Parts: sequence; C-alpha cells; structure tokens
Amino acid sequence: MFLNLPLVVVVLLALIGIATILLKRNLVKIIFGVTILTSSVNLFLVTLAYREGGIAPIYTLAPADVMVLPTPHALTLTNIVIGVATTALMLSFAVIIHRRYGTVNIDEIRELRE
Amino acid sequence: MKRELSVLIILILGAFMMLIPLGISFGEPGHSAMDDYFIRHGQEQTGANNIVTAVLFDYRGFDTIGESTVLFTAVIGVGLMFRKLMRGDADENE
Amino acid sequence: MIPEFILSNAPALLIGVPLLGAFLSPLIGRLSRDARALWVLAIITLTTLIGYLVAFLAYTKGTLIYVFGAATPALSIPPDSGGIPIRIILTLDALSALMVIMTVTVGFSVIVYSLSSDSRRSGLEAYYTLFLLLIASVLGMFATGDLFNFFVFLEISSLAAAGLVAYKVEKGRAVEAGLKFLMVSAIGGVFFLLAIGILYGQYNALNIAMLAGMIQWTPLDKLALVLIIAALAAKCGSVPMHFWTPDAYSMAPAAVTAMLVVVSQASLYGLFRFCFTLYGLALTYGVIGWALIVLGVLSMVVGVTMAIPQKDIKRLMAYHSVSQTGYMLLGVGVGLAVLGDQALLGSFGITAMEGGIFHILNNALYKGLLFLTAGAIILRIGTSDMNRMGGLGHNMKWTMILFIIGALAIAGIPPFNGFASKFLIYESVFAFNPVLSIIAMVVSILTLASFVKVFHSVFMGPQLPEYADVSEAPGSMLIGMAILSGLVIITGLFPEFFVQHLIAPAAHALADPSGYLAAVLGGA
Amino acid sequence: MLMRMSKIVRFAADLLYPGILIFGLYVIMHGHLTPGGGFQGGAVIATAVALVAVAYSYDEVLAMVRKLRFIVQESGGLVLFLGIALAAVALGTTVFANYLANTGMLFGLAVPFGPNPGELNTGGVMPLMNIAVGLEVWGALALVVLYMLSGIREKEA
Repeated sequence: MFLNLPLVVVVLLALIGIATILLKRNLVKIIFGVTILTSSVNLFLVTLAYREGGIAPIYTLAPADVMVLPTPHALTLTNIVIGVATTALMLSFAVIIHRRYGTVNIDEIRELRE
Repeated sequence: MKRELSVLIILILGAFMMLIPLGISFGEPGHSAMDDYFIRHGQEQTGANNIVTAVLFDYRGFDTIGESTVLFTAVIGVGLMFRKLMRGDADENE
Repeated sequence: MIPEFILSNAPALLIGVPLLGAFLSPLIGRLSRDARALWVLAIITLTTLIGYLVAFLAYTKGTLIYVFGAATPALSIPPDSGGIPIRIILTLDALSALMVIMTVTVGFSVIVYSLSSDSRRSGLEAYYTLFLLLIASVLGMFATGDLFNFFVFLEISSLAAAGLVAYKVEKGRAVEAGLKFLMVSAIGGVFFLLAIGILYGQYNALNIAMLAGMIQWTPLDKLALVLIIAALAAKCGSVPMHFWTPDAYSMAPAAVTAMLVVVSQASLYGLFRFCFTLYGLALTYGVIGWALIVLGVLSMVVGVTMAIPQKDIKRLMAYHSVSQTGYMLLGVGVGLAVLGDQALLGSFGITAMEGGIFHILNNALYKGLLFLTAGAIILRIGTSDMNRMGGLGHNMKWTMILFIIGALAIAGIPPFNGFASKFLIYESVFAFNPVLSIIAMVVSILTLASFVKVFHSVFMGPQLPEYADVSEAPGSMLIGMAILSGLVIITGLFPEFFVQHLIAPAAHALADPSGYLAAVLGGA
Repeated sequence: MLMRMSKIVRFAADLLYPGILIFGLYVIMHGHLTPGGGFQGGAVIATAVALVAVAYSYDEVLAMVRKLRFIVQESGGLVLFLGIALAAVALGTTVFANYLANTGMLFGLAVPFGPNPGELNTGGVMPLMNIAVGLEVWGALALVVLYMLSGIREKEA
C-alpha cells in the first residue's frame, strides 16, 4: 500500500477535482476543478509508465540502464494539450458569461434552468 | 441536501477509485511487450533517439494530428466567442 | 475506375479530407463568401463520396483495416513484434460502415441546408471550420480501432460541438448551454481516459481487438467498464446526465442541432462498441445489459414526459431525442443481456439489436429532418415559442409536408422508417420482457400525441396577421431537408431491404466480435 | 489595469523576447534527440508573445503583430503536418509512414541501437513534423492570448 503511494495520490487528486466541481459555486473555480481532474489523470498515466530504477526513454548520451515505458508519456503529452485546449475554451465561455451577466456565480446565472 | 448528495457521490467514487492502487502496482508494470518493442526497435526504425517522440510522431502519429486538431478547434472556438470584441481587425464585416 | 491509391488508403482519406478542409477553411473563408461556400461544399461532397466508398468496401470485403505508418495498410502486426499490434489501426466493420453512411448523409444535407440558413451571420469561416471538424471527428470515432485514438476524436467532437452550440454569442444562454455541454463532455472525457489508463496499466495495450483478447474481468476491468459507460452515456444524453441536451439542442443553430444528434449517436456507438467488442468475450452475465435497459427505459419515459409541456419547439424536440435514445439503448441492451445465451440470442436478441441499430440510423434521419424544419420555421418567423406560432401551413407548405413526414416517422406510424425499427424493438423486447415492450409502446403513443399538438399549434389554424407575408424556406434549405425526408420515406417503404443488407450485418458484427478481432490480430 | 507596464519591464521583455524565441526554436529542432518537441517548443515561444502582450498595452501589441499572421501560421503548420503525413501515399506506403528515415537524405541518417551523442540529421519526417507542429502551437497559443486580451480590454473601457 505504501509503495503505491503515487496511485493513492492520483485518487486523492481526482477526488479533490470532483469535489471542487460539485461543491463550488464560482464558475472559474469549477473550471479549475476540471483542470485538477485532468492533472490527476495525467499523473496516473505517468505513474503507469514508471519502472523501478528506470531512466527516461531517450538514447542521447544515456547510461546503459533500464528505461521506463514511452507510450504513457506520449499519451500524457497528448492529454496535456487536450486539457489546455479545453480549459482555454471553457475560460473564454466564462469570460463571455461574465460580460453578459456580470457574475460568475452559477446560482445567479442559470437562466436555462427549468 | 444537494451538498450532502455531492459529498455522498464523492465518497462512493473515492471508494471505487481506491481499487486502482489496490490493483496496479507502482513501478512494476505487469505486461510491457508493446513498450519494450518501442524501446528496442524505435531507434533503428525511426532514427530518433527520443523514443517518446518516436511514439508520438511515428507509431502514434495519428493521435498527434488529432491532438493538434484539438488545439486548432479550441482556438477557432475561442475566436468565435470573441469575434465581436476583437478590434484592429480590418476584415471583420459586421 | 477509382485509382488504386484511393482504394487502398480510403479509410485514412475519410478522416484526412475533412481535416484538410477544416485546416484551410479559415484562410479560404477570408477570400469571399462564394469561395467559402464552394470550398465547404467541395470538401463535404468529397468526404461523402469517400464515405460511401469505405462503407461499400467494408460491406463487401468484410472488416476493413488500415494501419497508420506500416509498410502496407493491412500489416497490422509487424513480423518482429511477437504478435502485438503496435500502431494505430483503423478498423471498420459493418457497424462502423453503417454509422459512416449515416454521418456523411446527414452531414451533407445539413451543410447544404446551412449554406442559406446561416448565411447572414458573422464568424462564418469559423462556423464552417468547426462543422468540418465535427464531421471529421465523428467519422474518426466510427473508424478507429484504438482506444486512445477514440478519446482524441471524442475530445475534438466535444470542443467543436461546444463552440457551435455557443455560436450565437449575443445570447448569453447559448454560451451557457455551450459551457454546460463542454463541462459534461470534459468530465466524461477525463473518466474515459482514466478507464483507458486502467486498461493500459494492466494489459499494456491500447488496441481494442488486442485488449478484447486479454481482458480477464478483474475488479479493475469492471471499474473501467463502469467509467466508460458513465462517460459515454453522459455524452449521448441518456437519462441521469440528460440535462445538457435540451439546452444545447435548443440554443444551437438548427443545422448544428441536426449534427449534434449524429454526435450523440457517435457516443452511443462507442458505448455499444466497447460493451460488445471490447468486453464481449469477458462478459458472461447480463448485469451490464440490464443497466443499459434501465438507462434506456428511464430515458424514454423521462424524455417524453418532459417533452409534452415544453413551449419552445426545439426544446420539445430535444427532449424527444432523449426519449429516442432510450429506444436504442433498450434494443441493444436486450441483445447484450442475452449475449451469452445462443438460443435466446438467436430467437430475439439479434432482432432486438437490429431494431436498436436500425433506430440509430432512422433517428439520425428523421430527427435531423425535424430539427431542420424547426430551424426553417424559426428563420422565417423569428421565434421558437409555439404559443406565438400558428397558421404557418398557409405560407410554408413544403416545410409543413416535410415536418409531417418527420413527425409521423418519429411517432412510429407505418409507412415511415420509425415504424420499421420500433416494430423490430417491440416484438423482440416483448419476447424478452413484455412490460418493457408495453412501456415502449406507451412512450411511442405519447410521442405521437406530442407531435400532433406541435403540428396543430404551428401549422394549423387561421393565418395570423403578423405572419401574413412569411415566405417559404429558401431553396437550399429545402434541398437539404428533402434529401433527409426522401431517405426517411425510402427506408420506411423498403425496411426489409435495409435490414437485410445494412442492418443485419451490423448487428451480427456487434454480437460476434470474432470477425473484428480476426481482421486485426489474424493479419500477420 | 491594462495600461502598459513601466519602462524597465518593457525593456526586460524586449531583452528576453529573442532569447525565448531561440530557446523555443532549439527545443523544436531537437525534439527527436532531447526532451521536447513541437508542442513544448511552440508553447515556449508563445510565452514570449504573452510576455510582450503583458508588458505593452493591447493597442501597441496589435500594432506590432497582426492576427492574420498567427492564423496563417496555425493553419499552415497543420496543413504542413497533414501534408507530410499524406505525402506517404504518393510514395506508395501508408499515411504516417516514416519515409525519410534511414534513407541518407534529409534527416535520413541511419541510427544504430544504443546510446549515442545524438546527430541532428536523423529522425526522418519527425523533425519536419516537429517544425510543423511548433509553428501551429506557436500560432494557436498566441491567438488565444490575443483573443483573451481583447475580451478583457473592452471590459475596462
């Protein structure tokens, strides 16, 4: 259990993200919650890549040693860019909403509620 | 009420997600055949020292174009949102 | 006739062509309006043709694979890898091919419709760029045989659809709907990626066919399946997470809404693909099938009961799409529940799945048609409130006829395609559990009642003075709607032909993943 | 406040701008040898644009760069990327095949297995794709910065 600490951290980080999304009323903080959730998955992927005592899978001037798995790193890079793109779009929505309603509190802006 | 429900959801989710540290052991991947192939053959097949780049642009290049497209999509979307506000733009016809 | 290099690279070009069109359209869109329209039309026509070609190949030659970056397109497993597919492989079986046909058909008619319906707005180059990206991403989701690649296309479709939903920025509610949709999609996407990570961490593979052979139904696999189902059910607008659907569907431009229906079907496709193909070999009991059935029944009932009191025409239709999604989940869920039992599967399971899959196709056609007619009405009279409509049948005869076709199809009235697929669902589900079948029929009757009410309040009655000079919808909008209504009628008149040649192969491909697996893993 | 910053900050931004640019280009060019690549390098360069945008006022930034340039850069980078990938079809292999690696031509030096000091002239199509992606990310992130800035600016006015 203790050796799996990084994976426990992944779970805790994901829960922090979900809690932020569910409990906060400020739109920008909710968006931060999504970002934290994305980070937790990034951390999860990087954690999966690790091999005991491994080095980065780059051969330039590398010591002859066992290397960690490269695929999760590629997936993580992809997900970081996707996360940046999603956050950018969400924040721009938030900017527009703030201009329309003058607030980012979701209790005050929900026009669409039945 | 809604708050309690949220806390309940978080607790249930947390309980289920604790399966992850119980089922996967850190530092000792069970299978690694695909990645070992990349580490062993990536350099010779693609000519790149950086195996992550080899995976990113060669073996999984199609993902990377999708990834660039996500960024492109987001920028187009952001531009769409701010299209009425962007000034100094001679050819905005409205 | 068709050059060899197009034939052998068709699956890659199916996604590459709309992507290329999207990348260039911000620049070409700046030249002139005509150049932009021509470019978009050319790209979508080319995509449609390639889509039909790919579907034809997949139906005639069996599961089609395309390996990115290998020496030949069919070399899925390199000789020195020890039997492991290492590259991204597009895998198109009959089900994917059916979905590709649906996407390109609806996409083409919607773009034709859009050329006049939205021609007076600003930011059109971005609008068409996002539209092409949306089509490309949906095609990518249908074509791919790789889990992570599916996730990437899922994200493209989320972002493009969110941008399009929020297209009318001058309305704060549109932006709000876009944000709500993007939030649900982003969280769903994160859960989906978590599931991918779990599967990768255990089996070190991302290819669906490869994983299907390795999954051992450990607790972690169950968690991954639950995460996948939750993420994709939220994205396709099934009940517990349906709240974004009415907002997004009603605030988006009509053409976008018609396309959003296809996008939600793409998530549904993913749901079915992962339940059957990825977990099909490991799945031994019907809990997951029952979960889909429960989701489906809840979606049907909640959707239709929420739809009846709505006053906004597009909101009403949006709740009906939630309800129609329920039929697909019900049909395919019944098939999944009896998947392990060959006798039951043969007697009604396959029929139920055929019904569900046929309903996906039919729903995309008539739902798209209905949203497009609603868009034509809103364009001409400037409001979506049904209490302020009336007597439009006098001036918009063609729109009225097209609306009647769509409404009768969604209500499941005989000569139209909604009846054909619903009938398959009724009879097979009745054999499984009569109560479910009766619920489905009651929902169908309520749907009919709801649309009769809409028809009456929009088209019937005396001509209202404020709408005396309302004219018929413009030509290209009518063409776009006519294509869809023609297909609604054709699939309704000859359902046996479609079921036999298009739907049944798709249902069998879903129920029995061995062809899919052999195409990828047996290619060495 | 979106007025421009003090002269010290502006001077420092001017001073740092070429340095960041060169570092970003280095990261892009050595993507196949060292940690980094198109995405990372493009993001580094975009921070230089953001730095200038912070140091100067919005109108001054718009006078310095044109939005259209970044749009062209973004679309051009992506078209280049897709074009490199699709060019493989003309050569008879599949899309995303690495048709330049181990050919002895541009970026085509063969690399034996094992650690080595790193030779820039390797990697086949990868350095080209890195450059394409670098251009795209540079343009895309710079555009996001400019768009967001325009959204805040109008509010202050």
